[in-house]
Amino acid sequence: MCKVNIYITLKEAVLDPQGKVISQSLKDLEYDGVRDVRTGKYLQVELADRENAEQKIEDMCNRLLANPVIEDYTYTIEEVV
Amino acid sequence: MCKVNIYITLKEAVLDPQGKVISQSLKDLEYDGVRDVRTGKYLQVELADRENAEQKIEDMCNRLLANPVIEDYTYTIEEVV
Amino acid sequence: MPLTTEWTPEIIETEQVYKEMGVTDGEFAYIKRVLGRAPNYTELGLFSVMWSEHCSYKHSKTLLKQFPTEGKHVLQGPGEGAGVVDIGDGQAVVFKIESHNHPSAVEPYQGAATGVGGILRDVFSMGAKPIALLNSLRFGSLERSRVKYLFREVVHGISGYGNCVGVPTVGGEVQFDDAYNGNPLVNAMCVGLINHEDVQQGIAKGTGNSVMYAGAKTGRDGIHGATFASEELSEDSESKRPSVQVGDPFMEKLLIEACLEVIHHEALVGIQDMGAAGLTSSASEMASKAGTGLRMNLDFVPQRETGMTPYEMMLSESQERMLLVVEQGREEEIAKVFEKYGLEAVTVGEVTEDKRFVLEHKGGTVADVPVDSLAEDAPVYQPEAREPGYYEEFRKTDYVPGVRNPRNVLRALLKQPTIASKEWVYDQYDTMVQTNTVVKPGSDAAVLRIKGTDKAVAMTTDGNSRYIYLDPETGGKIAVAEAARNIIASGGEPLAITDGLNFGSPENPEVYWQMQGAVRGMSGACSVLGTPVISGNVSLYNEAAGGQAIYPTPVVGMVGLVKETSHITTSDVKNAEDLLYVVGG
Amino acid sequence: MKFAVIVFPGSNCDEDMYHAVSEVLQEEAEMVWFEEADLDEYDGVLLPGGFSYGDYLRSGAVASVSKVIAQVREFIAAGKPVLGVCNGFQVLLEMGELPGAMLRNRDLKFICREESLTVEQTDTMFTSSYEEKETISLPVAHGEGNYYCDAAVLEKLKENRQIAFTYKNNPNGSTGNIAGITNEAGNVLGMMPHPERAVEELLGNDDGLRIFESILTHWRDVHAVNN
Ligand SMILES: Nc1ncnc2c1ncn2[C@@H]1O[C@H](COP(=O)(O)OP(=O)(O)O)[C@@H](O)[C@H]1O
Repeated sequence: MCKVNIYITLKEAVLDPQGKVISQSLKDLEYDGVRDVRTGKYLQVELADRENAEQKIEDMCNRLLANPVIEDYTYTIEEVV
Repeated sequence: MCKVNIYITLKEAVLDPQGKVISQSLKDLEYDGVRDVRTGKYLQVELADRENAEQKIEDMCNRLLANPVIEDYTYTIEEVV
Repeated sequence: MPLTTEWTPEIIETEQVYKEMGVTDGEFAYIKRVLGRAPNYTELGLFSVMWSEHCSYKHSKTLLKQFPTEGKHVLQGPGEGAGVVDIGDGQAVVFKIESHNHPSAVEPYQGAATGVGGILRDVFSMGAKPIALLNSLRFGSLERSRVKYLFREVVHGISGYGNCVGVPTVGGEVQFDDAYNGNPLVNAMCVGLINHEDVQQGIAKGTGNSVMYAGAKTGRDGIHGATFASEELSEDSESKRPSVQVGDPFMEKLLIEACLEVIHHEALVGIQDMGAAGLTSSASEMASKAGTGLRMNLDFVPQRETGMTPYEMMLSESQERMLLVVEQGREEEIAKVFEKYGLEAVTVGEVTEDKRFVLEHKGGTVADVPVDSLAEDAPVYQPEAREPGYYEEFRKTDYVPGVRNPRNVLRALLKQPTIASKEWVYDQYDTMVQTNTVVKPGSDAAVLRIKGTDKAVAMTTDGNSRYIYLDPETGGKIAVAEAARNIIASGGEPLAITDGLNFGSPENPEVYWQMQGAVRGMSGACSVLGTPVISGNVSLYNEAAGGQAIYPTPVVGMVGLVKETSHITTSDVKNAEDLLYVVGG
Repeated sequence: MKFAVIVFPGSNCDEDMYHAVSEVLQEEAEMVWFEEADLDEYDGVLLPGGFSYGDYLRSGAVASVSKVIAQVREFIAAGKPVLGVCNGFQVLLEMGELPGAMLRNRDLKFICREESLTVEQTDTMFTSSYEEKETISLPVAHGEGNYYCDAAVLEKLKENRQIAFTYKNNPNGSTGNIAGITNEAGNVLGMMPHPERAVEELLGNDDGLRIFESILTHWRDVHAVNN
């Protein structure tokens, strides 16, 4: 079995209004040092099998999990025994 | 400066309707090995200052970024020079 | 004694564990008499939720009896999931209001969303297609950041759920006042449309028939929600926080479709949603209403988590679940209907003759109690009432407003959040889906045409808690009258009301006095206007930490019939130079 | 003309679309469950609004890989008309049949109200009944209607005259005020505003009816020629 962590973020060229709102709220709460906030998605996928996991995950991301027009993704795989 | 990655997930006992639908859709696409999908949020926060970053981030998470009623969070801090 | 351990009957008794579940000494003694022994942990759980205020109305029953509930249009009064009123041509409207105040105070998005989900299920479990949602909201002062957050998230939760299931949110009201700083009110109302012959009942008839469970799996969410809703909010609520449920509007949408299909199946005997107190209340009420018993094997209950105990399964308030009673041997046919929508429907038990509520788990019997003791024998209290000091004071003064500069006063009034436009709120609701909405939010009452006829229905929620605080009886009358005026001004004839009674602790004599007055006023107005009460909800113990009760806040949800669409009237000014009239008192 | 209204789990404007076409336009229409589809017998496909699969992950994403999609692609390739409204537009974007992607509304809120639109193109099979640059009003109801494409794609959309409708007062942050676009071939229209909600006087607006009339007119023309 393995656990995959997938991080999906908006491409840099794409505006992230939610990030801006959060960043502003943090400033309103007087967290002075906040420079920037970007929001994304975090998916935890459990696979039965470590084999070919990279390929499978990339395939899933390209077909469904991320939208290449607006999003990038990265992932890490953790084997569980 | 430092970059903080915050991962916000639903508490284990909390229903994750999104994860359920994604998991089913992956199965329909014939990714057989998919056992479970849980969805969460991924925030990238840029702080001006490394000092007290842990404490600040935890404070932000508890007050605004996560809702402790249903969510847990973890984070990593990366110093940038 | 924390409720994280499932204590033995001896410890429950000696250490008074029952008190943690909101069961009093007297009630515990009563349970022991009914059973002839001390209850085990699971059984105590059953009693504690069924005898909670939320399910048993133990402090409000005697008041509710005052409401007029009959009338020439009423097909189904209080007692089922929702009330049913005839609108001619073999059609009827089904409606009810429900509160979700406490969950919304701790997790406003999910609290409000699941409130909407719950009231929808009350209506479609009657067999009706939900055609409209309304709400009635109360918040503290918008100057407070916590209140702003609650306000934003509650509206967001209502829109998130309602928009997704495809039922338009067409009306509602919002009031802001310091009285709600610690305890917001979130009441949701649903109106459904049905043909007379399709009206369903939540009954478990026919010995040997199967009990089926449909919809979402059961998780540990919302355990003890009904008890939670029957207590004051306190610091301690923090520790009960996991009791907040998460809604899945997508699942609900599928459930609506499947249930509206399954009601036409002749193998269906009874259907009810699992609302407050989940499997416990739906199962025991269905059996009790039919005069039967029920035996369930909890091993068959679809479970989202591993290692769930009978106690947890019975008290879970996981959302989007329904309980069905189906003719023996025809379970497959019913399961097929659900399957088409990707939903699970499984047999979990059977109807028995012996009027007992029996639960089995892993080969053993884990609960065995008389079914009526749960659903009908809850104690009824007659709380003490006392006229509050403020009322006497108020009656002594003869308040006359001193208006020097009417222009400034008008401006100041219009700036009040309670009076200002609520566009910010209703712009976030899908008000048009189903394409029936003739009059959208922003007028007096919302009006929806009935496709295939020239009729329409008008609907509104109203209640001014300041009036009711100042004079409960008169305020109660005003609430009903205002709703009726809104219906009439929209071109409709008032038919009936649903009421949401939101008050503080009934154990406080001054609060109970407010309840008495408000109910008396509402009942009186309903009798005079010929608008019986066909359903409703009671939410008590609305108090902030520290015991500050909210304003007494009964809410009236009224539905009226517009006989011809040409009668529909809106409140906006139509043309320049039209004359304005003031009519009436 | 025979329309198929595709119903995904969670679609909720399917009945409204059906009502608009069958009751108001008085043409033949059927609701087609996404698993049972055989699109061969239809002349037009309507992808309705709503929340297919709850809009979980991204609006329209899960529907865009569901069972019926292969057939919708064939239908499009055959040059037959496909109209995607709101969630239907999102599905078409996720399928890659229309360029760009949908983001959450600029103000992060769901919005439901009437919006003024400019009809930018009238030489399409969806908009021929409107006047060029005519101002019409249609309801919008969406949380993710902020159309995004990069500058190059926007340029191309303009060049190919693929922009069908623009907002007069951009309610959601859409690039180029875009409310609706067609594909290059011109037989697919995706739009966020809901024409099917604006087909009856009684509900206060019938500006949307002409979209359906345009489709019908085009179909009759083609048919007249073929016969
Ligand atoms: N204030 C009230 N006035 C009239 N009827 C009420 C009132 N409160 C509850 N009822 C009726 O009592 C019955 C049980 O209510 P409730 O337990 O809230 O329903 P549910 O189990 O569907 O949530 C319903 O038929 C409801 O309409």
